[in-house]
Amino acid sequence: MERQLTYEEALSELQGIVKKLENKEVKIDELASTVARANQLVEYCQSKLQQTEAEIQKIVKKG
Amino acid sequence: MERQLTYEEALSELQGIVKKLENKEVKIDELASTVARANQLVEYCQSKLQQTEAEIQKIVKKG
Amino acid sequence: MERQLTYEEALSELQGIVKKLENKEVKIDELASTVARANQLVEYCQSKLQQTEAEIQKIVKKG
Amino acid sequence: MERQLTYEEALSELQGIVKKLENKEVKIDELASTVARANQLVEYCQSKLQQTEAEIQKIVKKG
Amino acid sequence: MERQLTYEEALSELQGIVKKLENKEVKIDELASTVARANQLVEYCQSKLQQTEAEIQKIVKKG
Amino acid sequence: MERQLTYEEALSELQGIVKKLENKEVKIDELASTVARANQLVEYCQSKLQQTEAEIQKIVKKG
Amino acid sequence: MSTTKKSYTLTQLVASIKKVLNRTYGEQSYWVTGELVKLNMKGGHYYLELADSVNGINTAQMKATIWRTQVLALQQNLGEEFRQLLQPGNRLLFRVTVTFHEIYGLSLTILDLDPAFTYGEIELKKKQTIERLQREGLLNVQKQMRLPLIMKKIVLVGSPDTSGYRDFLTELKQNRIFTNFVIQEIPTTVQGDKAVTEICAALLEADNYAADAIVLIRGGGSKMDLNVFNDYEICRTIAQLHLPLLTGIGHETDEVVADLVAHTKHITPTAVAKFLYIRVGTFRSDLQTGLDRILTQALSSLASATEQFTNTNKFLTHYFQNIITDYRSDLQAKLHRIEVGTNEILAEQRALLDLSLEKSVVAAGHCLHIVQTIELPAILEKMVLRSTNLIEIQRLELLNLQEKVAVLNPLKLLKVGYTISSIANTDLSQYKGEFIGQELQTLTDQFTVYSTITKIQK
Repeated sequence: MERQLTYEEALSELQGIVKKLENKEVKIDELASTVARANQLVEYCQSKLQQTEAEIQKIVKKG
Repeated sequence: MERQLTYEEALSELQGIVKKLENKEVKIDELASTVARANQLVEYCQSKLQQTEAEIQKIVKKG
Repeated sequence: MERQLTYEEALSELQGIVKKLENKEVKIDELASTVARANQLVEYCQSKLQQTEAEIQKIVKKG
Repeated sequence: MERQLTYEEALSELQGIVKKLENKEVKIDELASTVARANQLVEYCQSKLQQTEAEIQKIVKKG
Repeated sequence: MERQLTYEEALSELQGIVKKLENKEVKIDELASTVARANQLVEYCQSKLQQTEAEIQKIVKKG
Repeated sequence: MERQLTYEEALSELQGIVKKLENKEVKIDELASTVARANQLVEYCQSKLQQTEAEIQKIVKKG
Repeated sequence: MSTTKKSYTLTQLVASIKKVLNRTYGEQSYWVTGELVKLNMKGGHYYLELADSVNGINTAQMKATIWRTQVLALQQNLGEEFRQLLQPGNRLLFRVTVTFHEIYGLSLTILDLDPAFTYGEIELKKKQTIERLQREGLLNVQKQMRLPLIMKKIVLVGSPDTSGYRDFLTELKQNRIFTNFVIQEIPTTVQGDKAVTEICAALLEADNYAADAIVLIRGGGSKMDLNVFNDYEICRTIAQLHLPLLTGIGHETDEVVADLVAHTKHITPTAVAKFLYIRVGTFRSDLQTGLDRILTQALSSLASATEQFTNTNKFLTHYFQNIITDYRSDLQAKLHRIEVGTNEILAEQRALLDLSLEKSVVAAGHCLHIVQTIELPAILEKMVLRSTNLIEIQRLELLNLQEKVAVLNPLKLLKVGYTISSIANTDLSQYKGEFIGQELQTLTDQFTVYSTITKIQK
């Protein structure tokens, strides 16, 4: 999974998949990989949420 | 069956065959082989569907 | 019957005979042999049809 | 009747006789024998036809 | 009347007589006998014709 | 009149008499008898003609 | 100039001013409004600097004093509010007496305070702050920020001593939905003189963290307590933050300006905490719902695709059977046509044979008939004709001869008187000899005359 993916992007992609499926825009050939991608997105978000972050980094402001 | 054939291609070919049969455009000499091909395509498509379903079920069970 | 004859060829020959008979282009001396040939062609075609049907039944039943 | 005579030959001879008779090219002395020949040819042809018909019936019935 | 005389011979003799008459080659002394001969020939011819007709009728009736 | 005399002979004698008369070759003293002979011949011939005609008529009527 | 000027001592003048002031203002008291500019306390006495302004320009300024006994009385009456009211910057409604002291000059002695006026003033000021922020385009800056879907990294600004602060932390860490938050705490005073400065500093500090949001909490308090969050400086600081700010100031009725400026406001710190974890919960359930819908839809797609094939085989069977049936009937039709064609050919030939025989017989009969009825009778007739003709010619010939005989018969001439002359039985026309002296015979009807020729005349 791309490390840069935000929760918003993941959810949006997931919802995009839902819409495509419901509009029957997904070919049977792509069905398994599409579902797998959806699953991956969900898992990615869950794991990201569960991930432990020690503390919040202070950012050096350029001013 | 050619491994490269996608489900969509197989379905499209199958539909072409069904149409030809419907329009009686198939010669007797080719009828058996045409039906055999159609049957092969059906089996191929069904196996593709089964395979896809199995993959999706795996995700469902895990989820 | 020649084993190499396709159904279409047999049918075409048969149609030729039918046409000749209808146009009365067959001499009496050849009439019996012509009809015999036609009958042979019909039987050949029928056996081909039966054979094709059986093959297809086998394919479809299996499917 | 000569056994070797084909139907066409017999018919052709018969038609020759008819033509000669109609053109009055037959001498009175030969008239009776000519008509007799014609009758013989007709009978021969008819038997040929019957024979052909029987053969065809046999072929067709079998079919 | 000679039994061997054909119709054609009889007719030919008859016509010879007519020609002779036309050419006035018949003497008065022979005239009566000549006419008698001619008449005899005509009668012979007619019987021949009748005979032929009967023969033909016989052939046809039998046919 | 001699019964053996044919029409031709009678006619020929008659014509000889006429010729002699025309040539005045008949002696005065034979003149009368010659003329009488001529008349006798004419009558004879005429009866012969009549007789022949009757015979022919008889033949033809009968035919 | 003249030296005889009338003059007073300063004491005389001051005494006179005091006398006039006392006579005019005396022991009377007045309700006066003014802004508290400065406050000093000394020996239990409050020394105030009051001012008034019109359009931002000072129009009056005066010292005022609340004596210790009065302070104690007001503290007893107003309680905590007394301290809140006497914050510099507040506009106050005082009951005062005018006091003139020969040495310290003119001042006011505050006898009483009406807090209701100040609250109205607070509201007025609040309104002005809002208007200013609006003018400066700061009011909606935060609102325009996108609030992250998940706010897991939180910078908390507030006073750790307050119950609201503790409630917030407890709620975040002890709920059943999501607790994996990372919290960077930045403690700050939320009341007192230094509150504004400290809060601003704390907010700026908080903005330095790579967090998802800043939470500003204050666990409730009186109207005057919360008035600090109406402060323009604090609000401007909030508006200029990079991170979205969530407030949980903890009041139930009125909102403070900080709430308006903040991205999102909640009534209590607990509500902020709930908002944060419920948002995660919602996100999770959205994910799950999405996945469920995907799976359901995918399986349904598969099911309908699979169903398509249950019929395909039926169609295939149907269609190929149709084709076979067609071909079969075509063969039957051909066979029939062959039979019909053959029968026609045979029938035609039979008819042809019959016709040929009939033609033969008719032609033969015709021949016979012609010969019999025309040719032979014609010959016969011709013969009779010729014979008759022959006889007729002979008859004519005979007649001719008969006539000739009659004409040539000399005896006939004699009868009518003619004579025939001859010499030696030769007719005179034929005679070639010597006539003279010859005997001439002359024949008549009755007799013959004999004479001798004597003379010939030509």
